[in-house]
Amino acid sequence: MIQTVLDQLNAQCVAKCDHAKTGLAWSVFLPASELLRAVKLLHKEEFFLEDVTAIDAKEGYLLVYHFDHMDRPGRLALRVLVSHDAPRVPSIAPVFSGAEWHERETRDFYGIDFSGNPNLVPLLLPADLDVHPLQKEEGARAYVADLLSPCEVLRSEPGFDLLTPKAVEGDKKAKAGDGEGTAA
Amino acid sequence: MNGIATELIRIVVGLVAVAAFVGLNGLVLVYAERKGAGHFQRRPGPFEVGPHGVIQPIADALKLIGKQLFTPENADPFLFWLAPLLSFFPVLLLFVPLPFGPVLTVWEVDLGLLLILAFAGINVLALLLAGWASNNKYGLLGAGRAVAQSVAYEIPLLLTVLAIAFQSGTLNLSTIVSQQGSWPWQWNIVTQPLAFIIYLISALGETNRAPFDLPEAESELTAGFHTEYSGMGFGMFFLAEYANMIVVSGVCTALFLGGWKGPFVDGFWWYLVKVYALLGAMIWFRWTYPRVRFDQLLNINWKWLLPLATLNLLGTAFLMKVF
Amino acid sequence: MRNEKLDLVTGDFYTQNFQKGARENTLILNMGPQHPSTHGVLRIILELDGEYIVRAEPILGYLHRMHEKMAEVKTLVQYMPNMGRVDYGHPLAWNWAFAGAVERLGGIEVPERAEYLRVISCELNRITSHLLWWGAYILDLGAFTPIMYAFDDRERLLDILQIVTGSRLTYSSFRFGGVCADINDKFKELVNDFIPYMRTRLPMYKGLVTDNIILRKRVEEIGYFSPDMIRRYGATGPVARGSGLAYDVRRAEPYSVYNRFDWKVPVYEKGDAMARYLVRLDEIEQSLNIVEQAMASLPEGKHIVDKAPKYTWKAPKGEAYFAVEGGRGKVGVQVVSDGGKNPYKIKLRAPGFSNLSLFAEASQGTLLADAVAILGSLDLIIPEIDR
Amino acid sequence: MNPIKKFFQTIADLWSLIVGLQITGKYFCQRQVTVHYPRKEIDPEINKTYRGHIELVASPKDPTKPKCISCLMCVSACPSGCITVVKSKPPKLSPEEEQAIKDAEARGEKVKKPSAPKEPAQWKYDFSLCSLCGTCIEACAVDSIQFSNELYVVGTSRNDFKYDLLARLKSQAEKRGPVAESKPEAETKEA
Repeated sequence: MIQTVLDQLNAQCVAKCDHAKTGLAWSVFLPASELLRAVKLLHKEEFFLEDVTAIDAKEGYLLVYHFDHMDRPGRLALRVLVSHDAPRVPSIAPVFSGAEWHERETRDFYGIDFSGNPNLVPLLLPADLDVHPLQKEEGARAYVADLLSPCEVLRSEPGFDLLTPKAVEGDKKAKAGDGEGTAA
Repeated sequence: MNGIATELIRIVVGLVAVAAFVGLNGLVLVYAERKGAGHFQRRPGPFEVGPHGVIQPIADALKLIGKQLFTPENADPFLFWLAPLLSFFPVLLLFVPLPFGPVLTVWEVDLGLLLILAFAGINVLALLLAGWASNNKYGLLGAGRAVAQSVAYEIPLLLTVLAIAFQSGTLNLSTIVSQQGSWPWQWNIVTQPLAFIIYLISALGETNRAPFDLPEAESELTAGFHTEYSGMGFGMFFLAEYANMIVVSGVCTALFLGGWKGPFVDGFWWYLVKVYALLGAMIWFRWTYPRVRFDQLLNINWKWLLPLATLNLLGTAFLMKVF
Repeated sequence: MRNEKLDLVTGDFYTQNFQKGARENTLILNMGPQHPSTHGVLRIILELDGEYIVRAEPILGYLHRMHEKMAEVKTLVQYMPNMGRVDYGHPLAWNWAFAGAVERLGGIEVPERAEYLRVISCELNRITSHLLWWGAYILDLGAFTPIMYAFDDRERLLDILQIVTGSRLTYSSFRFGGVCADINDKFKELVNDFIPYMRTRLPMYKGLVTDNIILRKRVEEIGYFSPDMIRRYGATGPVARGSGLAYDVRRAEPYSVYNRFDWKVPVYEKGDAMARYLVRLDEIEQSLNIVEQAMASLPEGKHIVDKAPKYTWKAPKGEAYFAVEGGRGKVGVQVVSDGGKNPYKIKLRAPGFSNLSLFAEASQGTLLADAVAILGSLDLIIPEIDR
Repeated sequence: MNPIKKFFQTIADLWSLIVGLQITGKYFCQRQVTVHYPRKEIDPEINKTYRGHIELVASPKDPTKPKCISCLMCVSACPSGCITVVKSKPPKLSPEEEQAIKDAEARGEKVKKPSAPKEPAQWKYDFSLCSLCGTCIEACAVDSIQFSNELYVVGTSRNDFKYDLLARLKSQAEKRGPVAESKPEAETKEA
């Protein structure tokens, strides 16, 4: 069951979302090192990979892996934040073979390096193009907290502050500390 | 001396007539094929050039003639241009022993059937050359398919023809025709129905017509062996294909359908009617069936047609011996 | 000169990249981007041993238009016409996925009549999509006539859809909060004529093609996809349902008014090209059922909300994902907004993209002709894959 | 499978080939479904809601002039930038009038300068860029744009698809002639 998977994950933050409002059932923040273990668990639970994409936010690239289940409804979004300077995550292609293309596409658009992808060459863009069109300029980037719809945070690691609104600087520490309530 | 001269004149005139017949038939068949395809698909087919598009084949021919002859880079020009010629000209010889009418034969050869089967084999060589010489991978694959297919389908074709030859005791097509009667129940198809069906299927395979058009399978090999040919290079293959269709239909008519004999008045018109009916059936098949796969094509031949044709031949031989 | 040319390292970046892994004595064949059975501009590099495929790699990007970047320079309303161009086979599914995502984000309620109109037009569009596929697939397998019969029926549908959407191919008729126009009497008349007509055509399709022994031999037991393979690659739609996975977004994640109608999800267990073929033909029948019921119970009301968003409308901050069942599978649109004029990010989840990624694995060891049969059975629409 | 079953299966398989021939043969004998375009056209009833290129709606008073108030909403709404509208300039004043205004201003009076008429001077539309989405029609404040039913648009160059819609409106009005008075109104209702 999805609950057991979520319990086993060393997630930074697990949030339950309202499907009617966001289209997601769960939103999970993971450190990059945990990603491969998480997708292996999902593969065992017969989840399938919907897509891989990234959001270029102020804190870094927020990679989003959408998973869904064929028998039970409940879309799951795994989110991994990587820094702008060294965008690198392990590839999940060894587990979900379809991810190879999604990762190549994401590399084309954002310049993120998926280490371990068997064939990390440009997919949609020309081979000799050195531009990543979906990267945003520094000024145009927004905070992750401003981009994601509010979800009910079930648990989160201490110090995890991605979902805390940045506009009110004073509240930041207090909210991150108790790690409860609705964020964003 | 005088006899040889008249024979020679007869052959020359006959060959010219055959060439004209083949060219004209090419036009008629192109029109019939396109119009037939159209009507099978509930559309009018060529319609704008001339009334009901009758001048369309001439326009097509002019277009083909007017196009640049283009040799691909790194192709072998000699073999490349030899192939279409080799494909077209031997076909003319195939018409020589065909009995169009009681006296309307270019040259009545005693070994007419053998002549046809022998010269029909040259076509394979042309296809192989075309595919090999054009330095194109699709062409090469098409050529490979063409050889395997033609070699395979020639055998049942030969065996069914042999069955008729056993029955009539001759290889002379005119004699075979004259042995048959005017009415359909006096034709060889009644005594050899299995041979007729096998012959028809093998003929489709031999002439690379759908559903056995694998050497030029469009959706797999773009155009197979003639991928690289433009203008009349392609036109030659095209004409040769139609001429081959006429030949196999003509032989079929002579062997199984009573040739120029028909109810009421015998004559070459019956021959033409039967040939065109067979061609119409070929067109009908083409616009109805999907293409078979290559291994299936060979399976049909080696596992079905060949054993059946052999059995048929043995049965015929046995019955001929007994009665 | 000549030999020099022959010795040259040939092929572009992708061919060279592919050649690195090639075995000895094999033939590298470029199938596409101009090839009759790659439906436009897909390119596949094949490594052939005789006619057997050792390895295959699809190369994409020949029809790439960067729709996701276009989204960032347009307002949400202005982006709507792009949705008609992503997938020319089933554009209304994309319309719906995008409109649905934005409605979810902006909390826009859609009138009931509009939902029905969406269901009707989307299902009719699904039939056109399947008819297009059917004809083209049989064309790939070498029969030329069925595509004309399919297009005959498809033209009737296009006439019908033209009445409600105003165009014939790249529909962009959905609006945030409804659809752009209501139906008229001619539409009702034509739809009511079409449903029984199409039901008489389906047996003809079966007789001409489905039962034909040549076709059956071409597609049966070709291109087997196991359920695990489907999940690993994320394939959806008829491809998944042909492998015994009864996954249909209309059932699994019910949206709009689909759960008010009585219809079945066709599932075949065999996982071969024939199973996928049969799923699609059955879906035509189910779509007819849905349209029939929807037309019968069409409620009165408005076809669009009163204050439908204008082009200057700003979506609230947040993220929304909306998935619908398109002709090829799960069509998903993720809209991320920072509250600005233009969307912050839009992700288009194309089902064909995931479905095609199966091909490399599934085609190994098959014949070239089978590769064409497998490729066709995936129902590829290249603009959707390349976006 | 036992041999007898297999035999019947083979017969059934071969019969399927005959069925195929029957179907194509039947259609061969039936009437064609093609509409021979230049000689015949499809049911015009279907094309009533066809969304061809956009056109201007005539104002109820003057069928040669559009309802357009040249607010340029459509220009900014268009996702593909295919509309160019040039506003009318205020009428040129004669030197005496200008002088009079200056004098009045100098006196400290509030003078009402003649404003530009609220109608477009130019209304250019590039059909080759248009994606027929209808955003301009929905954005228009005075319902001055509508889809035409032009189904059969052909051209030999890109310039053939650059329309001057004001001229088009004028020629349409002229074509309709004097009886046209009521027609534009009917059209506006439809739009």
